[in-house]
Amino acid sequence: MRRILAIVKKEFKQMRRQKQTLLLLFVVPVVQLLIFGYVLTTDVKNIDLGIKDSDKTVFSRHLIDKISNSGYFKIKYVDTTPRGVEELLKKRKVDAVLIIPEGFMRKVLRREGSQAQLIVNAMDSNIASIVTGYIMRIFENFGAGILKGSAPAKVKMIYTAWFNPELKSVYFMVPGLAGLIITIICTLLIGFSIVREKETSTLEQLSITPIKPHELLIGKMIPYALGGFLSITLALMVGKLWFHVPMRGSYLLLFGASFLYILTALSIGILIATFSTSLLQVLFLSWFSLLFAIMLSGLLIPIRNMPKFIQFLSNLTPLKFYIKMLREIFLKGGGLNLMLMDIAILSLFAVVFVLISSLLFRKRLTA
Amino acid sequence: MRKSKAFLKKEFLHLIRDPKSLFLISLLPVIMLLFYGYVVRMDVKNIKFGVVNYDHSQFFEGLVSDMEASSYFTREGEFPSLKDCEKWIVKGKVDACLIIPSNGYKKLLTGKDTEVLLVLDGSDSNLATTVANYFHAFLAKFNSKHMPRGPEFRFSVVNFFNPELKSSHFFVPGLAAIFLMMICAMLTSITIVKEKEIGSLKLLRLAPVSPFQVIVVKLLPYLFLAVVEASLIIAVAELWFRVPFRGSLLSLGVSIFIYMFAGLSFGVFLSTIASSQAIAMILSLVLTILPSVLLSGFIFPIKSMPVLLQALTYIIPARYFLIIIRGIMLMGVGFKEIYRELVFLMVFAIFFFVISTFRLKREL
Amino acid sequence: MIGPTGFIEVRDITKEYDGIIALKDVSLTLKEGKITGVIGPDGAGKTTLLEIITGLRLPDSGEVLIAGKKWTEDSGSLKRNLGFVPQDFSLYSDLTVEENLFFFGQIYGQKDGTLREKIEKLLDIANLKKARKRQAGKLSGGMKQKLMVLSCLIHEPSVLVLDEPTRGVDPISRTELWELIRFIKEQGTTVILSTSNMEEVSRMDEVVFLAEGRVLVQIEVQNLSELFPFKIAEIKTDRVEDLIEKVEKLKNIKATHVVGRRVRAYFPREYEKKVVEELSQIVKGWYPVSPTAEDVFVYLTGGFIGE
Amino acid sequence: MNEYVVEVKNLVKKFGDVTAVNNISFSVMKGEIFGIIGANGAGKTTTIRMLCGILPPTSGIVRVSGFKIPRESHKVKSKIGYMSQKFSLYEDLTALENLELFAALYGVNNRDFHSEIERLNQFLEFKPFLNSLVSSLPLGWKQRIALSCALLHRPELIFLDEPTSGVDPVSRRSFWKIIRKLSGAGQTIIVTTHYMEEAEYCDRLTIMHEGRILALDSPDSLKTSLEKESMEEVFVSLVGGSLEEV
Repeated sequence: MRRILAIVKKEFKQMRRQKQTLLLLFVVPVVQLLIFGYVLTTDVKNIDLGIKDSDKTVFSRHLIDKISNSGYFKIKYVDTTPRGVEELLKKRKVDAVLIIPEGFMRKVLRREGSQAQLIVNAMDSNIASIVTGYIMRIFENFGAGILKGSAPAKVKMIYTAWFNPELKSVYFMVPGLAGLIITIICTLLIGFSIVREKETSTLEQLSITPIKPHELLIGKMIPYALGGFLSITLALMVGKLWFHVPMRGSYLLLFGASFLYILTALSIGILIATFSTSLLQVLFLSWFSLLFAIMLSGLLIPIRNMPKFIQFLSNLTPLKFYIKMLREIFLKGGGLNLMLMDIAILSLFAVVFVLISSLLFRKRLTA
Repeated sequence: MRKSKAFLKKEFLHLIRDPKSLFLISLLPVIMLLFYGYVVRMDVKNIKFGVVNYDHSQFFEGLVSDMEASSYFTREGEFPSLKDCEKWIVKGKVDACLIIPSNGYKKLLTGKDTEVLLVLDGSDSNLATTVANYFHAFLAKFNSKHMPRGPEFRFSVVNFFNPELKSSHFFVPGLAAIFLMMICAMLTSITIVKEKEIGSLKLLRLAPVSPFQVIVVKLLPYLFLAVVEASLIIAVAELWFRVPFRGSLLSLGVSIFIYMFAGLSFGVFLSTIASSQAIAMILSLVLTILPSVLLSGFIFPIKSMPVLLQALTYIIPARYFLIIIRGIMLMGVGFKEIYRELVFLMVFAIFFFVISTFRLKREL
Repeated sequence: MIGPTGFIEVRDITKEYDGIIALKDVSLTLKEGKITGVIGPDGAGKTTLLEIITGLRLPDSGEVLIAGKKWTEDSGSLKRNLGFVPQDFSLYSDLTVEENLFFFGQIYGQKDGTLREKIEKLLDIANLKKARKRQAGKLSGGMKQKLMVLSCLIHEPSVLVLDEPTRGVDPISRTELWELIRFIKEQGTTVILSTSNMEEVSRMDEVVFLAEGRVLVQIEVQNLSELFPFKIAEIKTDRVEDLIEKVEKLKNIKATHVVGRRVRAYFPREYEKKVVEELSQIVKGWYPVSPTAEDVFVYLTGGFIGE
Repeated sequence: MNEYVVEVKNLVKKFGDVTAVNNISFSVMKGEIFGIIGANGAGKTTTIRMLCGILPPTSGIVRVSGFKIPRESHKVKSKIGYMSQKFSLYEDLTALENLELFAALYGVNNRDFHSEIERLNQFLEFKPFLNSLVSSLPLGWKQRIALSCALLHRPELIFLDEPTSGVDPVSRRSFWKIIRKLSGAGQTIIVTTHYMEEAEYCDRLTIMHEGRILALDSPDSLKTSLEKESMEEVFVSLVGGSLEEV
């Protein structure tokens, strides 16, 4: 116990003296969250919409006002034929063009079956479908307004989004990013600290003292686990206070899950360090494992869209389960009963990684 | 010239002597391309939905089975009430729940609209938005098929350049921008810093060769490697993912070359500030690869970012290259439309090339 | 071309790094065709001095003249006539012995034909012929060190500078390295090298003692003992501690030093007679020894005053 | 006086196909300064690591302070001190913080720690530097702090791995003076080095080459028996005979 405490004290002193560690612990979570919170959004805004209004009636102008007021579009009046649109799109003057034909409104009211045309740059399929969706909704509302009783009955949709009625992507991103930040901090910091001790051969010096490998590991993990808790708290505070992400679940559950995940992330860091002899290798391996985690954890990209094999692979990244839990706790206010399975999986990960890393660490220490 | 040849030979020997790395460097991007080409998909399939049908008419049964038939939606179950479905939504077992009101069909028959309610799981906002859009589009089609035609306020959609709305067409060329940056900036900075670390750069400085020569010759093998890489990536994009290629190979070749030059120059620049390979790697991660992924418009639309971050994107080469490569491959643009981007990349490349030659001369 | 004298002049050089003085008012004149050693512990400023001489670093003040030429004026021809083995230099480990030598020859613009001959000769001298096809990374420590020296000799410099060439090298490789260095000197090349190993002084023509960025002394090796004002008596004993106690009580003994089971007693020359008398009262046999380079260095850095 | 602190019999260590230590035997007496001399890769470090109990031997018998290695390695650890050539201290901690750390690891309690600091300070005179960061200390002082860390728990046996490389001669002389005092007080010292000047300071030494022991005796006897002037010549004649550059 005394020996563990001695290592803990030492690590804290070193953390205090190493500016880059402090930077990683305090500044990185906040900055990362602020930048990523804004960047990592697939919300589409400021779409450059070219409008060719050949109708030039009060109605068409009213329709354009509606579009312009929706907040998604920047309207540019263009004078073009459908054929000329391609040129506009190529030059990136506009993202889409809405062509309202001559006599459009008149023909619609007389049931002569005229329609407007929306030409979208569909290079980015995601943006294309979102733009189409926006315009469609505006048209429907507008049509309902002017056609009133004269239109045939149809099935209409209203929707409500639970947990996030405004569908803000920041609500979705912040808990995920918090998970990512913990991964970066816990894995990298402990990996660096162990390899630094290898490089300066203080690790060898320690191995000659009566300290046992598990004592050394526990002593090393405690400070970085606390650092992990600190930075996740910081990240979540930014999420709550700056981005106003709601916190609906229990803090106890949140920290319990975080504890399990931090343990796993630290073990992965230790594992990486036992395989590396230089900072460069640690960096390379952690970057690789991080990339894997980012891509397959569902942080950014929905797992369901991936091929079955890759979906199966995604179960190998603990981050997936942690992020899932964070999102459920934050947004859905999910309780323990909802995530028993996830907790079990995360615990399994924690136990397996702690065991493997400590075994390998012990082996490397005495060979 | 003789000296340059000696250099070149040495650099190639380095590459050959380390077949493992060479293999990794040249094949990894292709493997990753295949991998991420499938992983990075923003279009959603298999939306899982539950149904609460209070209406029970054949008409709405038809609506549900039409939904299932559309390949976008998968029905997970029917529930007697929303309350029964709630748990499924909270657990994430369904993405949405469709609620059809009682007497919905009767209402339609009397000429009135029927509103169905779609309850979405908003915790994944991206998914929810997409689901709402898809459902909307589905309804529009459904209405025009099954309901009597009347006065309609409609528009038709033309999806230019990507009529099937395949997201791989958008992402696969984008990945080229990132991999090329990775090879050019990261590898060159690491290899130059390595010479710093083993001390041989001091000898090179003492030898009667100019820093300009040192840089150019150190870059050539990686330029070569990057060209191979670029061809492989384009080939995979064309043959495997069937990304259309509408522009000219020449303009793409020239653009890739200029982009690689920009990446290499920046890599050399990084090597003049980094003191160890680890630092070179961190710098190239933070200063080239992360911005290339996040701030270039690779996945996340620049237009939706706050103004300050948008301003930042203007100094990121990948931003320009994405415009170029997507423009050439998907839109078939020529030099006329992309010359401004090319000029920027040139300026960027020359700026850092000059600075690093200067720094290398002074510092080493 | 470096002129016929080939000497190196270092004038009033001062160099600071972030407010820490690495060199302070260093002035030296180094003779052509000699082996000059820069001796001092780690941190004395040896590397900085050598890098300034080779033009890799610019001094804050002062200047270096090689054969009357300054680095700032004629770096091209100076570069061609200088060879430098940096302390941190460790070859391209993935290239073979030959490839390394070829590369360094070629960047000095040498033609392949003559280069091949030269490499042949150098490999022969350094006894590395059998290892020519081996990758440098797979050589033993001593062989690597020799190869490093060779790669800086390939363009036949008239001045060769080596920064701690014998650091971490075992005695056999060290002997071989010194044979190589001696051979280089016999070709008329001026050699400047640094070391923290005082034992190597005897192999040099001239030494410069450096401590804390200052030159303590520059002197020809054969005159070294003239600097030392003490005489040394060495006594063999099995009971070191008892003997020291006795010897240190003697009034004229300035210092003692123990090497294994031998006690060395230092006393001023002028008291030789008295000391001889006193010593013969407490010990049976002793004999005079001459001072080592380490003795001189310790004396110059004030190590005897404290004792 | 003829009490053996270290006994090694037929010790072998193989790493895969490579035999790093090839059937060596020696004993070290209490209070002795015992040297292990050899080139890089001669097997010095491997031997030391086995003696410290951090590397299990392939075969052979090792006894340190009466304990069998590797079975009783954990008991040995508190009996030995170790100082390596790199002075493996934490550069970003102060000298005192380093000392405190190692005291805690060796289970030295607080009161003993302070009296021990006083005792060590008497001959190592490190007090003025206790609160400086190790990274800011000159090499000679790092060496003293590293030695103090190895001595805090009053080990019976001290391993010094190339203890004076790069250190200035004045520091080196006072360092060896301290080592002599320790040995005089009954502590046993094992030194590895490839510096021949350090070889001369040993009571007895063994010359290792390619995992084998080529000679084992006092420096003076080695010189007399081989009729050589210096240890360097002794080494060259012993090792050189078996060495052919490839």
